[in-house]
Amino acid sequence: MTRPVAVIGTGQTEYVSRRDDKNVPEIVREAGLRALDDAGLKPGDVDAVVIGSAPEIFEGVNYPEDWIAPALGLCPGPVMRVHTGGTVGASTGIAGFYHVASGMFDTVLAVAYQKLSDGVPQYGLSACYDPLWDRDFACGAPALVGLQSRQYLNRHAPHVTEEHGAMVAVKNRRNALANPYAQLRREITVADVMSSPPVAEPLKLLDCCPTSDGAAAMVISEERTARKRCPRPAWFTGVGTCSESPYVPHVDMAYPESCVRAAQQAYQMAWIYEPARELDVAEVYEAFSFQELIWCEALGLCGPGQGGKLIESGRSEMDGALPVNASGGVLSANPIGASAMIRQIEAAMQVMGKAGDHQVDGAHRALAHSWGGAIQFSTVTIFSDEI
Amino acid sequence: MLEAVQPPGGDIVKRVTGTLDIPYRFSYGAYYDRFFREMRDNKRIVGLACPKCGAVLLPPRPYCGFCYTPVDEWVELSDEGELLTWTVVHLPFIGQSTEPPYIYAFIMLDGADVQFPHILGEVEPGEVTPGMRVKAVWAEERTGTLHDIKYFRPV
Amino acid sequence: MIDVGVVGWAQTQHGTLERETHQSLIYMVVNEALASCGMSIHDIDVVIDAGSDFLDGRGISTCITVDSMGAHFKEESKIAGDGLLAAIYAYMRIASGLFGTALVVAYGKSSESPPRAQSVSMTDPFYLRPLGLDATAAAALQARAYGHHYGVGNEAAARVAVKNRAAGALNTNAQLRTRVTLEQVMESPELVSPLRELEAAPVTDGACALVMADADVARSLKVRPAWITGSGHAMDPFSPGAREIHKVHSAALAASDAYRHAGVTDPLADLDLLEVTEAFAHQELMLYEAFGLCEEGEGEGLLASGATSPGGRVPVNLSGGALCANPVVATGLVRLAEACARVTDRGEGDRIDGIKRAMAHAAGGLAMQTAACMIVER
Amino acid sequence: MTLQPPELIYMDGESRCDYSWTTGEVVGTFLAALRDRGKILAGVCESCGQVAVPPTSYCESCGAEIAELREVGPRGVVMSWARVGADLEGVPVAAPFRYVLVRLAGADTELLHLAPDDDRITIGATVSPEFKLQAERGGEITDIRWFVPDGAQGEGS
Repeated sequence: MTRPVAVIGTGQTEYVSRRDDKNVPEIVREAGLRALDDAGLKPGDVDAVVIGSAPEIFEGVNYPEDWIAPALGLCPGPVMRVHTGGTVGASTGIAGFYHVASGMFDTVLAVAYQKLSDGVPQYGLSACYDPLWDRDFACGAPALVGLQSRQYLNRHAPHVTEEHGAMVAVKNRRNALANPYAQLRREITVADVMSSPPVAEPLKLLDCCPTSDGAAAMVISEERTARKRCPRPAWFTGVGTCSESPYVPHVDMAYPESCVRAAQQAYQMAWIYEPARELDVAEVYEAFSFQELIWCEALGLCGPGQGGKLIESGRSEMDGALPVNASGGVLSANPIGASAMIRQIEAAMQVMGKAGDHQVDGAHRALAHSWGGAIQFSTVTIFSDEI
Repeated sequence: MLEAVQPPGGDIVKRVTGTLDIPYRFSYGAYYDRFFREMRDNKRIVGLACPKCGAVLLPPRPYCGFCYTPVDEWVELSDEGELLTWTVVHLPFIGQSTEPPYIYAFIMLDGADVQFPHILGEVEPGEVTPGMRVKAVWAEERTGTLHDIKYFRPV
Repeated sequence: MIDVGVVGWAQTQHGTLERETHQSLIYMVVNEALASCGMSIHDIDVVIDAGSDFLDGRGISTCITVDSMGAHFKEESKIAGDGLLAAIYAYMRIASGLFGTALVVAYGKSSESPPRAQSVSMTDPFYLRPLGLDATAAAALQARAYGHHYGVGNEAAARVAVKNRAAGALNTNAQLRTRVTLEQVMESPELVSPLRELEAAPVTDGACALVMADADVARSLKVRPAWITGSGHAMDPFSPGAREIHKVHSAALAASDAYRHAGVTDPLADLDLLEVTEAFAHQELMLYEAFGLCEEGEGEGLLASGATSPGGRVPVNLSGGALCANPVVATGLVRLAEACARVTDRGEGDRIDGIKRAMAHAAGGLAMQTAACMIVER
Repeated sequence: MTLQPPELIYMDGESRCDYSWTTGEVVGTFLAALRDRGKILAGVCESCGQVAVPPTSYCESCGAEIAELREVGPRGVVMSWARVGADLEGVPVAAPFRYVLVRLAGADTELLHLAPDDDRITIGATVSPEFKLQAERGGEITDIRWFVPDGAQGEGS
């Protein structure tokens, strides 16, 4: 077993469709300084910086860390950038965990960001496809998740319907009302979702996340610093990641095995046997509404094919037994490179008791999940209020 | 904090615009070369059979992504197959080769174990059903890309 | 920290590899690296890779390369930067005690797009991009500032090129395998003055892979590991004008961290080999100084003394360095592979006795803004 | 049936995207001062006092905030230069030209910019900015056309 590692401070910018008062390094700095301040630290107090963002083409700057990281005030100093697609925010937090767990560094600032309004987001996403293979037919993320959602609906019809996806969107947008950082903070109804224009069927506009500008940061430290700086640190008790190839037999987008395996690994490390019962709150990466149901199944928060029943039962509502996306989730804000770290931050804040108006009472153990690539990268992080 | 130096009269510059344009020449490599020449010259779709796990793989790679075994046994696949899943794309985007709305689909060709990505034609979105049989409609002019197939149509 | 050894490594032949895809290059080099230590992909616990979206012409480049790395259903993460940073991250993974083995992969095909467009894309949108600044021009400004500050003439850099090209001529993986004379370098066409064509690294396709293992696994194998005893990485300010551009603070800081971990106090005496990333010849002289092999401004003298030549006190770039093959993204990891081969006597070239401790270096950014270092020992 | 030549070696592709980058207050003010007043502003660090040009809202050296923007130059000293002999895409002037690092009077860092290929551009030489005509300025770093050696203003080099 490795030495204990905790999140001791978090910081987020407000997520908006266009942040027009600050440039990319400045929004990264804003989140970074907020996290440092939350931990009672100054820029010079950390030993290293880990930075994460999704495709460079979003902001049009290659090796963006060279430009951006100096804004975090540790220059010259150790900086490393992680880039794993949609999972990158979580991969960055996990890299921060290993910076400390290895014994190489004691206190690390992990920051993830995206400023989608500077460029053309769907172009950036379409450029992820193999130019020799499927790039010409693909269409950013919606087409791929359209295929995934259709496969899921076909598999479980009539037990999962398009209305179930709409119910997820309604729940998460309602949860976002209590999150001061969320971008979309207006209640919607199932009828609104169902009548919104089609994007990549079965996905309709209100099944889809927005595009956002924003950054998120966490201060990660070893035990001594954590106990000194933070009354209630969020300990990393389970970490799992798994990659898979989309070009192998039996790829199942409706029940992605990389997610199942990442979860198994994290649960094993965290000694969790019955996730649905032992977890108090979960933040899952639902860039599109149906994905929340798909991930809940793959994470074992409900049984296979039980996604529709889960959202109908109210179990995943704020006042349910296992609230999912109390923050409003990705459907309420999606600065892509930061989104997976936001899941970690929101999970950490729940166990730190700092989630404010969307705090889940008695949250001792929280899960953060993310997906990336062509539905092929998965991360699962478990935070607990005790080691 | 910066009042002292605000330029009198003029607003600050809120944005700077620019274009990033990088041309590429992507190597086909020996495997894509073989695959696309079969499409171009012979209207034939070929896959690779893994000698260890037996899977018939696409797109062409020198290894099996599942068991990491070298592969070089080419097998002919049918240009007909079964619809795995589909989506009707309504969103326009830069670089799109087909005007929306169009049906983007994953097809399991007969003889293959990995999905083939393409679009559907000669069918309305409402008529598409899970597991539907579809067949390639080949383009007259073929140059060695996936566009050598115009689309897949219902059988 | 847990002891970690580099147990296997491989690099591709470097050059313009037009018939290879990213996947075929990676598959080839990973298999060779595994074979070099008698391991199978199934023995690998985690894969850490390095790649560049802009270089690959695709976003999230690992989407279609994870399978080529054997990472299907494995822990895998990507570093956006030189492969030596990926090696440092892999080292952390094993040092955490949660993984026994790691595979490190780095690859790049610079021939698929114009290198200048790649380097211009590294500039910020407000101050440098509108001026069209590229990596060569930034390095030229650095070379002139360095030469002026310390009174070092153009010939000194040219002599680095002569030394490294002579070494590269013996390296079967190198792209440029011919010696050059001082006159040839000095008379080669001017790129951006004061830099000349033969003082700049070539445009290279290539890949490199390494296998790391904790002490238990490493000792169970039938090969001699190169033990990692120190690492460091650092970044300088972005604006070239906000750095003292005649020095390389990032490299000095990265090396000092690595030295501290490894117990190196007098690098000239304590290190037996350096493999550095000198995309431009003058940078090797600057690195001598940053690494404390000599005083500031004394790089030329150190080179002239023969201390950094084959057979000298601390040979630098016995492989020929980046001047003989520069597969961007993999260049620094190749330096580590070369260092491992030398300290373990597992290389293909002529055996050189007495190399027990070596340091590998990677550079990134415009005019070496970033640096990573790793020390390996027999 | 057999495979015909030609073999498929390369597929041509392109990555082309338009951007509209938010500048932020400090960069935006700096660019506006170039455009509207023909002045060069530097950022003064509230902590270490470094006067940096071009300015960022944070001190690249110590990480503190920029307390004020202060006019520097316009004259400066060349700290390094590099000569470009052939036209380069994306560079607003024709070759031959030079890149220069200029330490403007009152600044602690150097501004990277362009200069004519004039042998008077040497390290230690004094240079001054040549601004574009007011009507041609767009609020960009290139509102300074380039830096010319002292005594060369108006030569139209």
